[in-house]
Amino acid sequence: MSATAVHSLWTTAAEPITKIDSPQIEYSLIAPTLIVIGAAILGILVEAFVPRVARYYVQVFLSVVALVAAFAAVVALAAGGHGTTESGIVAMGALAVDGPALFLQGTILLSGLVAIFTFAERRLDPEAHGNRVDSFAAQAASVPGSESEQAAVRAGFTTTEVFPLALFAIGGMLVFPSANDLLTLFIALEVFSLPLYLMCALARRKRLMSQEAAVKYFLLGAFSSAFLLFGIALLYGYAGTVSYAGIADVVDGTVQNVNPALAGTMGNDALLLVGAALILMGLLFKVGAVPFHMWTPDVYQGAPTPVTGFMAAATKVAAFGALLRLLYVVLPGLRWDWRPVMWGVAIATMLLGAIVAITQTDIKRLLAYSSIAHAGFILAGVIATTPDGISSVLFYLGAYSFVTIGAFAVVTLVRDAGGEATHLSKWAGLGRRSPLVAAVFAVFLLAFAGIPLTSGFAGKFAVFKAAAEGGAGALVVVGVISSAIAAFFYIRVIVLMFFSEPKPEGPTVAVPSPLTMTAIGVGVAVTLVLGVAPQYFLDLANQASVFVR
Amino acid sequence: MSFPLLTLTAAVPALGAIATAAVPAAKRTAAKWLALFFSLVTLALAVVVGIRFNTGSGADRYQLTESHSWIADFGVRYELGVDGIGVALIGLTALLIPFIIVAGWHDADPQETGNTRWRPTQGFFALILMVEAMVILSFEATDVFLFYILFEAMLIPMYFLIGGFGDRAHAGSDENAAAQRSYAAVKFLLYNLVGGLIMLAAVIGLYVVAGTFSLSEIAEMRAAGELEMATNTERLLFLGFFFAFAVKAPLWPLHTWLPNAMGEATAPVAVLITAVVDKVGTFAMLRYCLQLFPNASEWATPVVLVLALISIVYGALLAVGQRDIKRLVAYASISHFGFIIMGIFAMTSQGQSGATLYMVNHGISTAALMLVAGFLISRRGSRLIADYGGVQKVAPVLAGTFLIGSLATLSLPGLAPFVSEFLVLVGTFARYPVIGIIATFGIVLGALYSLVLYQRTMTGPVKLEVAKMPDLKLRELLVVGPLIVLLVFLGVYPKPVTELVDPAVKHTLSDVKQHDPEPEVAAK
Amino acid sequence: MNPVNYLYLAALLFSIGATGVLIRRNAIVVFMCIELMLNACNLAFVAFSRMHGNLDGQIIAFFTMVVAAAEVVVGLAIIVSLFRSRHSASVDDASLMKL
Amino acid sequence: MENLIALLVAAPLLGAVVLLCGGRRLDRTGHWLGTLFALGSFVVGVVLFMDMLGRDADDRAMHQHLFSWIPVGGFQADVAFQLDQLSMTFVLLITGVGSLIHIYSIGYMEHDERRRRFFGYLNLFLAAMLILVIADNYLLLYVGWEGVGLASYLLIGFWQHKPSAATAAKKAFLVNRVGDMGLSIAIMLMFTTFGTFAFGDVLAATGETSEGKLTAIGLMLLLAACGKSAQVPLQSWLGDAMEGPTPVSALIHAATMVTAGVYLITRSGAIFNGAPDAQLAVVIVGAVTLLFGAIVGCAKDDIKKALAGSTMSQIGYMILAAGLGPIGYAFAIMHLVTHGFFKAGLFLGAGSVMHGMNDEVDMRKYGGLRKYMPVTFATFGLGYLAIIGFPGLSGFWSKDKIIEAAFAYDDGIRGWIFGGVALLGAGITAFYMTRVMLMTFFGEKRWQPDAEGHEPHPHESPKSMTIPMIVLAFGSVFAGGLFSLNESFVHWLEPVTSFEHPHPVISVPAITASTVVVLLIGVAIAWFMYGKRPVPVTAPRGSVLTRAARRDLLQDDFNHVVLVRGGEHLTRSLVYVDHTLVDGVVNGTAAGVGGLSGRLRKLQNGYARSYAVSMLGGTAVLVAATLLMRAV
Repeated sequence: MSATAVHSLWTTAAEPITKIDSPQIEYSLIAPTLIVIGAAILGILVEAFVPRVARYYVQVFLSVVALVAAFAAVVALAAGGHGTTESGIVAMGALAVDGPALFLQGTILLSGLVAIFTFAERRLDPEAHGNRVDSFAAQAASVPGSESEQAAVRAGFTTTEVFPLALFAIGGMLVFPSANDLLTLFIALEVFSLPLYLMCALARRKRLMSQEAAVKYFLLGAFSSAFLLFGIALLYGYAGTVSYAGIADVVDGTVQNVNPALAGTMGNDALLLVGAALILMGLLFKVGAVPFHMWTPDVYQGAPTPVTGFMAAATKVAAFGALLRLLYVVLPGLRWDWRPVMWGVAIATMLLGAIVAITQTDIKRLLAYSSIAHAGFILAGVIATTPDGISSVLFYLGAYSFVTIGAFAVVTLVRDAGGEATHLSKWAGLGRRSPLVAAVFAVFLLAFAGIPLTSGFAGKFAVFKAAAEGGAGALVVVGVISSAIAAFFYIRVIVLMFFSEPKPEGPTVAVPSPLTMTAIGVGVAVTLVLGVAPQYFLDLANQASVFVR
Repeated sequence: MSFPLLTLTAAVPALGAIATAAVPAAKRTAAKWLALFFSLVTLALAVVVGIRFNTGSGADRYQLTESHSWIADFGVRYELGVDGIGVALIGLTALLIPFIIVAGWHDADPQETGNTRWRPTQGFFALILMVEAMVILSFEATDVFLFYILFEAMLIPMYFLIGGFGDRAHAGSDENAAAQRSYAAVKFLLYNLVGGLIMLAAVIGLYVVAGTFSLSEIAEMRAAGELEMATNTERLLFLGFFFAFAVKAPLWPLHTWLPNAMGEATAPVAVLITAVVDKVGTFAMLRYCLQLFPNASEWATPVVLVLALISIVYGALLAVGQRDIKRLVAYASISHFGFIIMGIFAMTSQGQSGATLYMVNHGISTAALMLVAGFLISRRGSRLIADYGGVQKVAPVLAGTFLIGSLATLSLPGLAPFVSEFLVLVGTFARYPVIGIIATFGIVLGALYSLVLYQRTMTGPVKLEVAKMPDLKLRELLVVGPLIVLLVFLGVYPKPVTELVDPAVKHTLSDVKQHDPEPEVAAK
Repeated sequence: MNPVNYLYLAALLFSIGATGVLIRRNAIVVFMCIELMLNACNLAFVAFSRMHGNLDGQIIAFFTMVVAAAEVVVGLAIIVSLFRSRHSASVDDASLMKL
Repeated sequence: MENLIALLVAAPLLGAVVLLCGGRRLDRTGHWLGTLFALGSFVVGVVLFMDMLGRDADDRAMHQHLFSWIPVGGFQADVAFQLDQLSMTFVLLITGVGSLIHIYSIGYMEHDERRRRFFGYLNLFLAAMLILVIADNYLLLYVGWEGVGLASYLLIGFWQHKPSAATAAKKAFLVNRVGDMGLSIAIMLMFTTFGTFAFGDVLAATGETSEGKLTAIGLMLLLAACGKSAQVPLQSWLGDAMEGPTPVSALIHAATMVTAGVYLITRSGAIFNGAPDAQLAVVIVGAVTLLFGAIVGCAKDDIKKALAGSTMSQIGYMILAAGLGPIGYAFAIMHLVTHGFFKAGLFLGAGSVMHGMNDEVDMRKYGGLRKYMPVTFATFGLGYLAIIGFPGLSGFWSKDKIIEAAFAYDDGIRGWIFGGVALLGAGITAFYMTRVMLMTFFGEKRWQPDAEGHEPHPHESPKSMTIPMIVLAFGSVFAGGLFSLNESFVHWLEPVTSFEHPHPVISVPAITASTVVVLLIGVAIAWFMYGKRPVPVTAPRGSVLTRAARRDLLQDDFNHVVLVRGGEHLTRSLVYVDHTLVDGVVNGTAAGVGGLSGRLRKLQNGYARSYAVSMLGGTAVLVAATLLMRAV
């Protein structure tokens, strides 16, 4: 018996392996993300190898450089026309480099940079044992109030890990709005969520609240991402692919070579609709839309204030970016299904955010609810489903993020013995004690309230205009009403600061380092510039308002 | 591009505001003089505007125009231009501010000393100038959006003026007063903000319909028949605009913020509210409601007229019932605004010229009455009418000026308000006789509250608390004297203003396609 | 066997997980329920991958596992720190911030 | 010559400005200045009068156009004067009597530290009154109309420290305002009807419009006249107006201002001639008022209030006459002038009496004053004879003509009624004036020391006061006769007012005779009641009518209950409404939102698991909604 014959008895020849062609990645086009992630990894190495005393400085330097470089890269790409004519799909269809992506990445990077400044602030807290300290825990692992914690404080430890964490988060956020398939979307979501969960837990003061915030944020975040994932699964099941373009084709019914399996699932709209709804839910959770908003107040209150500012600004930007892309690229064919639903969500968000904020007594919670209301306004722009809708949302996000970071930066300045004095009653008469700080905060509040000549008004006008032109006049009316309600509590704070007598044992206003000053200054500048002469940025947003498919 | 006179007129007070705010805490007096200086420069510029304005029959509707692209994306341009009405009101504003500043010379001197950061005086005068700048610019704007922005933005400085610098003469404890004051300020802001936001919706709607905010472009489109608005759309937009203006004006039943605001604010600020800022509301009705939505305006006229009528009678009756001098004046103003609005919507040249004239005269007369009342209050430290009596015996000059102010308020012939009130009445009567006749009752009620006020405060036996009351000081005379002279002058010779206003009114009437009703017997 | 049944199973698991999140107090258990939901998703992915006859779903499943692992790392860290400072892992105890 | 007209107004106006703005430094000379300005105006008047006499009857009217006042579209109001015979009559009366009263006041107000201001007000009044009578259009007339209202307000309330004075002043102004309403509505009607309100154009065009329009205008003018001339139903203010210093009562509330109504109606004759119904209304108002005033006059013990009642009733006569049309206008004006003389004289007399009696006004505390103040007695007496229409004196000529005209209203029952009323009025006039005369100057002295115990020492007043009284007395004696010499006055006015001879229902001599009889009866009754028997110092309770009359026939009480009380309730309730309802709605909404916020806040209960529940629920809704959207 021949060998082959023998072989053939118990073996069979496998098919010759066709070689997998290695993926080609356009590194230059995704440079911003790569820079940031790379810097983050470097940051970890820094934690490992750089002596403790130097870490803070190295980390700050590293992150700043990375963000600036990344931003430069974004600008270069935009200048290279990748936002408009040259825009395209890169990295094997994983990422899209187009106008919205670049615009939002730019916004995220800038706000991230400003946020890093507030992270690095070390003049606000009184020196502990001769060490300048920032607003992050000396040693997150040590139990609050325990020996080890005091030891850590005495040793002058600081959690410099926040910087690489922040960089990872930013990296994820950069990917999120440019993700071009559902898998990338999910991964990006996790990549920027997980560091945020951790950063929430790192407050130096009020650590119990900080940890509680982290737990809530983590559990609810994971919960929502599970829904998101299931939604992805269903969409995948429906379309047989996770790439946006592919799904869109299937949804629009313009898909070629339909195999029987696909034909089978394509018929099943339930998969599509439920899947889409679940994914929407995941994104709405991130933007803090009603009824997925409930984490917002607690987390905003508990997290270290600089982190809160960062989250409030950057997360919203990234999440809305992803939402826009999903709704405008993947599901436009479905808009008759999702628009009514989003209407409901938007209305609920605007009203509930404004109404509940009225009775808040903690400034951070107040701002949390105001951010919910603003999410509602932005949703109104999203619903427009017109190019104007896109550009108005982009503009609004840009305007909003800087005001937010600035506002929270001001919150970090008002302190008493127990750290930041966030209870509103403590803010009474601030205008008498330090008119400048009060005035700046008033500017931010007026911007939130959408008073003309502030960026808030320009943004609000843009989204409402888009909504009205998109046939959502009713939304505009609701939006107007809720901004009227919202105006009430912004005014309340101003009344408190300027018209009520200062309390004898009131808080003091710490004089910050140039870092925080920059953060606040940028906030004010952007607020006024976008309020008085927004045209340039509106043009920018208009140019950037075309998605690539 | 000619010389930007209008921009300059608005820019000067704005710069003044910044300059005043920048004065260090110690140099309080310098700040006052600086503010006064800038306000006077503004007045001079306003005069120049008046001179440069051509009232000839062939002249353009809007003159001294400026136009720059601003926010192309929103179809917004920085467009300025004035018609006669604008000129008149700019003049009024620029005229009153110096008096307001001088009258409020000591209102903002800080009680607590030592706190070097806190500079209330500088803030007070800076805010006044800021308001002036915004008001003037809002009278100059010929772009709806630009106007809207100013209409809203001017609330903020007003808000701080009301809430931050309350009347020291209040009933009750300090906290109580502070509470009332911030209540008044918040009420003022929220009322006007809500009005403004509803207007915002309408403004956006207008953009969706017209695609531009420039009055001139809209006028062209309408002339070319390219601007078709569905009847209901137009009506809704009209309501959106009108609501905001009616809150500002204020028109019954949206008036309740005014008495609080005027009661709690210092007298000069109260004057600023009712004599200057509120005029923006009535001005806007005349310019925007009628011009942008002629058909809707016609449609709404009956309702508006009735509301105005209610304002007239209601305001007067409530004025009679007040126990607080400043609140009384506030309700009187509500009654007067009723007349103004009635004149505007009577859609006759008499009515509208009268209304415009009324805005000017009411500004001056209220300023006169309110400022004297302020001097009175500052002497006795109480706003309650019941706390006064027999002042006329101890301070005859004060009493005399107060009487003239009251007589102006009841529009006595020979004083300016009579002319405008009669014009409004005639204009209304010509088209709506019944309403005109009912409105005439207003002149009786006006006499009632004015004279009751005078009798209770100035006549009768001298109250112990007022026995030592000093008469008007020179500074105060310098405030009141010129105003009274103006009242008499405009009462005897209103022609300059009417000539200024006439062409504008003709344009407005042609916008709403209305003509004065012809007399039954053709005059020979 | 009809792959659709796997989908039903996945949905069932997912619902069980979600219910668990709602009814269990212990943070760890809650977290495990979430992991269960993730695994339900994996099952769904694989099932669909089989139905469509392409590998995407299976690859995604691997990614999901990695993500789940990462979540475990972060989650446990947070939960443990909470536990150490409160001597309780009950999510309901962590309710300082409300209203 | 025309250009002098403005001077008539300018002089007193300047005087007012100077005196009121001049400040204390003028306290010394103020009264002289004021008098000077008044006299100056009078002189100008006389000059113009001479010039006017120089020309023939038809082109005596002079015009002076100063400047265009309110030019708005079709609405053209000018500041322009017209001086015709009618205006001229008033100019002379106003400036003449006015100057006299200025002179009188120099003495009367001697001890008042605010005399300067008093004269300022008087000048202001003259200026306003002159504007009223020489204006050439209704709007400018309206200016004068309200101007005199202001002056009377200031002068009635001159002693402001007295609450009663202040209240009376306010009341006067308000009641007048009601009348002014009528005038302004009349002007509006004219504007809408004729497109103008200049006398010339309006009166010329009356023929071209409907009688209804004319009636409306006429009634509105009547309302105005009622207000100014204290005619029923707007008469209530005149009695209280006596709170003012007596010269004021004499000038404003007897001689001039209160007669403005008569001027208005006469001036608008053309309108009334076209509107018989309006005329009837005028006549009725006049008739009612003349009785009303007379009756009130009978019951008052306050000498000035009694005279005020008589003023009311006399003006009633004038209004009645003016209502009769061409047959009456001239006599209305004639009675107005003669009344100007004797009533002013009477008031000045009363003032002189009060001056001597420590400002006592209650006639029951007078008595037998004739020997203490002979000049006052004489002049007052002549005035008395004149007003009751004693044959030969001024009152007789003018009033008798009016009675005749009243009988001539028509040759039916109305003629009898109005004639009878006028006749009856004459009798009552005789009664109450005799009463005043007797109570004041006859009988024995009834005054006692007042609270502080100083007894009044009645004495004659200084020259500055007696001279004007004498002058006016002359007027009251001769004016009437002078005017009636071959109807010179009637012919003088004819070009303006036109004139027809009345044809009364009974013969003129009969009327004259009965007038005399009636007045004798009146005097006799008065004599029996107050001459023969001593007058009780404290007023007896009196009959129902008397008590009613003392209270102005309860008309004030009516006003008080209905208008004042009602108004107070209305305003109070409105204040409440404004606070609770109008404001409440808004605050309620705010509170509602706040409450809602509080409730929604509870959802945020801090438990992560309940948050998860809401998320799950939300997802469920989301999914359901999406599927539903597809389903429908």
